[in-house]
Amino acid sequence: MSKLGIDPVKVHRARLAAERIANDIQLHIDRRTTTAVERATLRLMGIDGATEVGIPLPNVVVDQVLQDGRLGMGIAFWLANAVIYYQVSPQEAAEQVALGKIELTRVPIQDEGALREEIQKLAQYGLDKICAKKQERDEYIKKLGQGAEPLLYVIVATGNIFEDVKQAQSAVRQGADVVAVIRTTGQSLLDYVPYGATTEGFGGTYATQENFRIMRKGLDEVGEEVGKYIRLTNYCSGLCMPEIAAMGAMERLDFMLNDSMYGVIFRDINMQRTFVDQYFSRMINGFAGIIINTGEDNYLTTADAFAAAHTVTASQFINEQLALKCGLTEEQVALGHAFEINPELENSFVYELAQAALARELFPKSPLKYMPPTKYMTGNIFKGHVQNCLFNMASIMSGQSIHLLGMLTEAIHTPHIADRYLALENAKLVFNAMRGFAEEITFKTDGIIQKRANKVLNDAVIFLEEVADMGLMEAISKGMFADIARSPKGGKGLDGVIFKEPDYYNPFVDAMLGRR
Amino acid sequence: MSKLGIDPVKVHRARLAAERIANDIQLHIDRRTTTAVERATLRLMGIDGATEVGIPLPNVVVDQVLQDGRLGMGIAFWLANAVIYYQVSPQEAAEQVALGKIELTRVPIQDEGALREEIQKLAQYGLDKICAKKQERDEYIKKLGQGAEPLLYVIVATGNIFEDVKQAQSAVRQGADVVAVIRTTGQSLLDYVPYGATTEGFGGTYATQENFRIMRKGLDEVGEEVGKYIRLTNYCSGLCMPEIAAMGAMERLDFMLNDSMYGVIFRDINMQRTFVDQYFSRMINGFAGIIINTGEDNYLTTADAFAAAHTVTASQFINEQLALKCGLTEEQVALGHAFEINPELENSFVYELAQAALARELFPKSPLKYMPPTKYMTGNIFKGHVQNCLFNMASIMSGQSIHLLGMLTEAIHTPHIADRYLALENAKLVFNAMRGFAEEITFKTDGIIQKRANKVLNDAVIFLEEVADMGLMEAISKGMFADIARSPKGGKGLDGVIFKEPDYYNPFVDAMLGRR
Amino acid sequence: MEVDLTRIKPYGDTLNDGLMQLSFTLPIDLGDEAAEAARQLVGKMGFDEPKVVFSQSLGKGFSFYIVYGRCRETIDITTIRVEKVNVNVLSKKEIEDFIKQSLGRSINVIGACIESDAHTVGIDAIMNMKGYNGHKGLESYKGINALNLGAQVTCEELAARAMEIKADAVLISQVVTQKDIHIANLTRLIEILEAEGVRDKLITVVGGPRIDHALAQELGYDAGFGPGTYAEHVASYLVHEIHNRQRR
Amino acid sequence: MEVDLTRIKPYGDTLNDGLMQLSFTLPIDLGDEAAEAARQLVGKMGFDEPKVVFSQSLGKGFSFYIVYGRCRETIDITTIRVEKVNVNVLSKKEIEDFIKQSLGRSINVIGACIESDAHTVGIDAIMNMKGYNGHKGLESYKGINALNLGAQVTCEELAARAMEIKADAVLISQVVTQKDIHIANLTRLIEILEAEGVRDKLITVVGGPRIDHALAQELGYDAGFGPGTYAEHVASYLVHEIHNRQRR
Ligand code: B12
Ligand code: B12
Ligand SMILES: Cc1ncc(COP(=O)(O)O)c(C=O)c1O
Ligand SMILES: Cc1ncc(COP(=O)(O)O)c(C=O)c1O
Repeated sequence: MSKLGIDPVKVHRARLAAERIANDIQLHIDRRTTTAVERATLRLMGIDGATEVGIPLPNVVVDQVLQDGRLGMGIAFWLANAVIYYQVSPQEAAEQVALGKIELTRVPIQDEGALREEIQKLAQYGLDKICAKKQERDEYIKKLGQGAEPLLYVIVATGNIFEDVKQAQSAVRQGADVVAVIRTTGQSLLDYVPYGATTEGFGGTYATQENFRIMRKGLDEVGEEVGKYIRLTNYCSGLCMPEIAAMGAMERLDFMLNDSMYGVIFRDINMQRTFVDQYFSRMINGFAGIIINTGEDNYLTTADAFAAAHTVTASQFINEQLALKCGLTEEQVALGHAFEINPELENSFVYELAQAALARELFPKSPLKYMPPTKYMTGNIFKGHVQNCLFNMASIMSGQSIHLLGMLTEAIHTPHIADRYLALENAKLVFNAMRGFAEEITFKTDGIIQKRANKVLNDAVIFLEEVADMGLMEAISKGMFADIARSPKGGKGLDGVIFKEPDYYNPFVDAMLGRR
Repeated sequence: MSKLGIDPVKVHRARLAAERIANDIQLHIDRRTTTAVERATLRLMGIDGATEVGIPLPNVVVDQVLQDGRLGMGIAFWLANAVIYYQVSPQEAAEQVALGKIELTRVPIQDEGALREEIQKLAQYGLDKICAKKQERDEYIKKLGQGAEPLLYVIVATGNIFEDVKQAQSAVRQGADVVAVIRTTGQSLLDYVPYGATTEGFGGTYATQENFRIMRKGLDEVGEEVGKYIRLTNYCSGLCMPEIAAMGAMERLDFMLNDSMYGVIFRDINMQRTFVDQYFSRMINGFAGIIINTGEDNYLTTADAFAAAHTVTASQFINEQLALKCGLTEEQVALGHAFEINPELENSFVYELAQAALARELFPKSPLKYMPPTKYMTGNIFKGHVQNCLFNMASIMSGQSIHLLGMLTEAIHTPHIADRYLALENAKLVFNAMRGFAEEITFKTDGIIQKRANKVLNDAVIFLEEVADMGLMEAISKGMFADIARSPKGGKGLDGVIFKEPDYYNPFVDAMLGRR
Repeated sequence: MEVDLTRIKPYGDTLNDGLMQLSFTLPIDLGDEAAEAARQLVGKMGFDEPKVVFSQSLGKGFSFYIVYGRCRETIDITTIRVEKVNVNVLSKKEIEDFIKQSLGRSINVIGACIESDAHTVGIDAIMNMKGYNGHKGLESYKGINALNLGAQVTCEELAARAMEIKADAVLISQVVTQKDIHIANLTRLIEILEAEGVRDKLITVVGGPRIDHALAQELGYDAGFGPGTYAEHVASYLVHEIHNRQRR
Repeated sequence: MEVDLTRIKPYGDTLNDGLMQLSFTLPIDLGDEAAEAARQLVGKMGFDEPKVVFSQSLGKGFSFYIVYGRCRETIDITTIRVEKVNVNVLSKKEIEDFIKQSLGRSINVIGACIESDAHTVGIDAIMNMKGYNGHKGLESYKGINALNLGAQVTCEELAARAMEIKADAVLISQVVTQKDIHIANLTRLIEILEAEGVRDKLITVVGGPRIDHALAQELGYDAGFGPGTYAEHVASYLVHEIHNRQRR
């Protein structure tokens, strides 16, 4: 039964509008591929490493075909063709490309049947690897079990993967269930994924496959120690979304920050690019059993959390519908929302709770990713600790699933090791002391909470229908999300968007969506 | 309507048992007076000051009559007699006693009518003074208004009255509504009230009439500045309960910590003494429009807060019934309770809320004094700040009236100036963010909260009926309160308890209880 | 007792008690010796009577401490001077009038979050129509042409655009300060402006939560603004500075 | 990088970054100069790069600061030794057996919160039947006669009672430490015991949340116990000490 007294018809209308939006975007996606999608394809076929000057091989290979104007065929075709012709491994082929010894589009085209077969064979590498990792995860969970919800999610962000591991392990020993390695500022705008272990980042650590591996190992170790499976998170976001998805799937990441619009709005990445990239990346995540975390919570860092609450709800519906199209299940879509209302507003907690409970009711099967206060955090760490305590309460009172811990030093620095400990202590104390509280209470009929929830839902419906009518790209152009406007031709990465040729083929789409 | 689903019959039974207990104690009280009661009587007649060696004149005078074995007549009689005979002011008479020039019981007994008249005249001094102060308070409140409930109550405890004033003013500027000056350790066992302004105390500041005056002035000043009336609190407790009441009434204190059993249990003061003293002191407080704060919250510092919850509830009923006998109205009895359950206990907050809501329902007209966590506070000031945040929530969620602020440094030191600021900030943030929350929620029928509240009430009824059957003194002897046992003949101060002679007379009793 | 302004000490609950609270982590396991090390370390820092009031293991190799101690040092506040942007803050209306009357031309202002920094809320607060906390941004000022390039703009691009629009002033925001990345970014911009020979033609202003005027000047900027800045603060400074420069 | 145990530094998020958090109040009005004074004061204490991350007026004449800074000092943990009561902690059963077998007589223990201190929870936890956290108190031990005098017992009374019952040991609790009142009280008791000539006949033990063995010894007590003490800790010490003294 609804605690909030919300109207199921409204919910249905919201979903319908979001579906219309998603269908429209899907038309755009289906006709295009991107450099990043093709690079991810290569990675899933086992291509790794970088040139002496540090350019990753997937970039070298894709750029060659792009320059020759034939990326519209899909990189799989060209790679398979060269592999058959030269009888080399895919990695060798890529290395030859890097050395200028192979120009892929000039390799004589092989027999279509043999090509198809080779492509499937190449793809099998990635598919097998991912399946093995999925199984590994299942076995770990079976053996070690996992934390109780709300899962305690912390970030590490030292810039140095080795310090990150130390801090992550310390956090796990204090009770953390999920560790996210925040990326360095600027990585999202790199059109390649750096290679190897890294120790220099600003406000975060480079996402590299080696770094994923190092942290995975660190968490597995400490997970054994504390007796639960620890989830690893990274950012499947920015210009390399699909590649990060591929790397994460092969290194057993568990969660991925992976939004359909975040890059557009917050990183000024071209929207035509992002929509295609998010599709492919989400497909990989879906197949790999990874739970994606969406990012509409971020809207509230630029827009006002009270006034713009409905845009978050609307975006949750859009993210949901777009995700379902990528083969993700509802259980794999952790929709983002946040505790960002100005705490000086009278009844701010009451409104926060209304919003949190609303998200819970609208998406009953989805794990929600609940973000802590950030915008109204100040240098006053003591007050900040109280703000986080209120956030913790809202979380346990509304049955959230993934609980990102607020840091008392949010306004000062990326977390120190002790900040994380204090945050975990805060949340554990509140969750334990209020464990059964949500069950104990019902909300007043037509009280502040119910009215607020219904108003937000109502506004979201109107908003979604408006967006559906004009199209999502147009809506973003008008600054309807997060008070930020972006144009379809603007931003970074449009040059990496290519129309598919009629014979375009990507083996992973069918395989991962189970269409075979 | 009851949010807790409590049985009115149970409540009625609890009150009946408490009334039986109070009636029984009243029999004890009516037959006795104490040195402290008589000293208070002198103070209300204007006797003040101390001898050169620092013995307060009220003590000198009362001790003389005590030694002569005639205190059972009441000190008013002897003073009036001397005043008429020597034609001196009461203060002069006292000074003469101190100098050994008057021995009161040897002064020729004057005409009975003249004596009665003189006694009334002497009493009028105190009565007028108190009435004037009451009026002053009313005018201040009319002019400045007062804080909203829950009132923010802080303590100052530097040991130095002048530092206390600075800190109190700082706290008021940060939002405090009530300031209590904690007494130095050990004062409660002094059988006299020190004289003059003091700057040396340990864990608190001496309660002296001059210190009361200094702080009153400081609070009036800052109250004008911030535009609300600031309430001053002290401890009407220990061996000098009635005198402190007299001093407080004449210096416009607003609240008094004033319990019927605290001194017995926590200071090992003789119970025969305390019961008589508490009666007279409460009568003065009642007449002066002072709100008393009872102290059953303290039980939970020695007994377990979960297991012994019902003893607090029981004590609230006893304190209420004893207070009503002293002319206090329900609105003047701020019953104590506390947030002292081990926070590691699962659902500890849920139980705390049940207890707080229960107190609120059982005593709907009484302002409740809600005490913060102390016992489970540790040197971890950050965690402590969260514990206090939970306490603040329980308070606003259960509609408490007087909210004593928890200090993050509770386990370390008496509050530093910044600790108080941080505590005020914590409470203001929570109260504002949850202002309307209590209205929003109802508790599940037969949920943890309702069951717990009913169990505590039930246990309290059984407990009270048991106490009523055996008598309160016997119950205390058995350690039924706070796990501490005290015997009727033990403890400090029994030598100050005197049977009244048949002609005993105290002018204040009739006047203050409005029996004239 | 009166406070001696030439010898200020921290105040816990009594004048000159010097009490301060500290917390920190040591990269060692918790134990009696570790707690004693924490105490002695604070003692070595020059605190009297350090007391470890709380210690906690953070798991292998790390332990956390809360310590109270008495500060031995004093500070003379009467001799402290703080570098501030020296300007008389005008209202929006006054600024607009000043531009019209004293400058006689409209001014061009360009702004951005440079390099990797993507925190635009601060620069938006200053430059965009909407402004911040009810204080309208520069874009809304008559006589000011405000161009906000937004997030993650390279120094090169900013310099080029500034020359292109003949900017009177460039406004830079830097929020991320980890590993002093803001210092590197800000220094880089100044170097590029100098290389382009436009450094002296522009008024350079930087702002952000960890920026102050002294730091800005140290890095070669004309002015620096910290938390709590509104458009009128910057605008007042700019119009006066342009006015002064015109008279020179 | 490995931790150098001879040169330990605080750890924020990187080895040897030295980061520490401080908070304190200054007895001056808030203002730019006051905040700068706070910063400089922390600098004078020997912190590198002090940063005032928060400042707040506490009303006239007081202002509050939160500061982060880098500790310059290091500490050599390998040379730190902590004075502890040197005893092998036995279980209740073992203690009772030891009394029976090695002492051959029951022992008398008297305890109290002395002078103005009324915090009995600690001494009760050690002495009373019920004990603390599931650890039974001395009263429950076969072979120990435990007499707990409770709160606010004067030194004179305690000394008299100790002699009266021929106590083997006196157990003192001191909880209130404001203005070092516990030091004064504890010193007073030792002086009285000495004046009575019984100091050496008794084992003197003190405990409380701010007590440790080193402090106890400094004040002339035989042993000191801090937070987290249980009856078996004290009892183990007592029976061994009595045993040693009997052999001498
Ligand atoms: C909102 C926010 C974001 C949003 C930004 C959205 C956007 N479009 O701006 C999002 C979610 C995208 C984000 C992302 C990141 N963030 Co961020 N973010 C914040 C947050 C919560 C608030 C900042 C803010 O908006 N403040 C409000 C504005 C109005 O204040 P202000 O910037 O100080 O501006 C005022 C003054 O300083 C001045 N001013 C500012 N600029 C200028 C310029 C001029 C010319 C003038 C005159 C004045 C002026 O005037 C303004 C108005 O008074 C802070 C934490 C906090 N509470 O402070 C973290 C914070 C700044 N972020 C941080 C980090 C590390 C990141 C990430 C790098 C994390 C990651 N790896 O994913 C990313 C990447 C961003 C990047 N590439 O730069 C750190 C920085 C740590 C440090 N000191 O180095 C902080 C402190 C959080 C933390 N503790 O980790 N973030
Ligand atoms: C409970 C309590 C009270 C109760 C005491 C009831 C009672 N019968 O004991 C009441 C409410 C009466 C009270 C009153 C006051 N209290 Co008080 N109280 C506390 C509180 C909340 C808990 C103390 C406690 O029981 N701890 C639990 C026990 C088990 O721990 P423990 O004492 O450390 O004991 C353990 C060890 O230390 C050791 N141990 C202790 N003694 C001994 C002895 C021996 C021989 C051995 C071997 C071991 C040993 O073993 C024990 C078990 O492990 C503390 C705050 C806090 N959270 O610590 C304040 C606190 C101790 N109180 C304080 C003060 C100032 C007072 C008052 C003076 C305030 C006032 N002016 O009204 C009064 C007066 C009391 C007086 N005259 O002494 C201050 C002391 C400040 C300071 N450092 O000087 C504190 C820290 C609160 C504060 N921040 O202001 N208090
Ligand atoms: C979906 C998503 N992607 C990415 C990020 C982080 O930013 P960046 O793109 O700089 O890694 C966030 C931040 O919260 C996010 O929500
Ligand atoms: C009723 C009452 N009296 C007195 C006190 C304080 O103790 P003391 O008697 O030492 O002043 C308290 C403490 O909370 C109390 O509740």
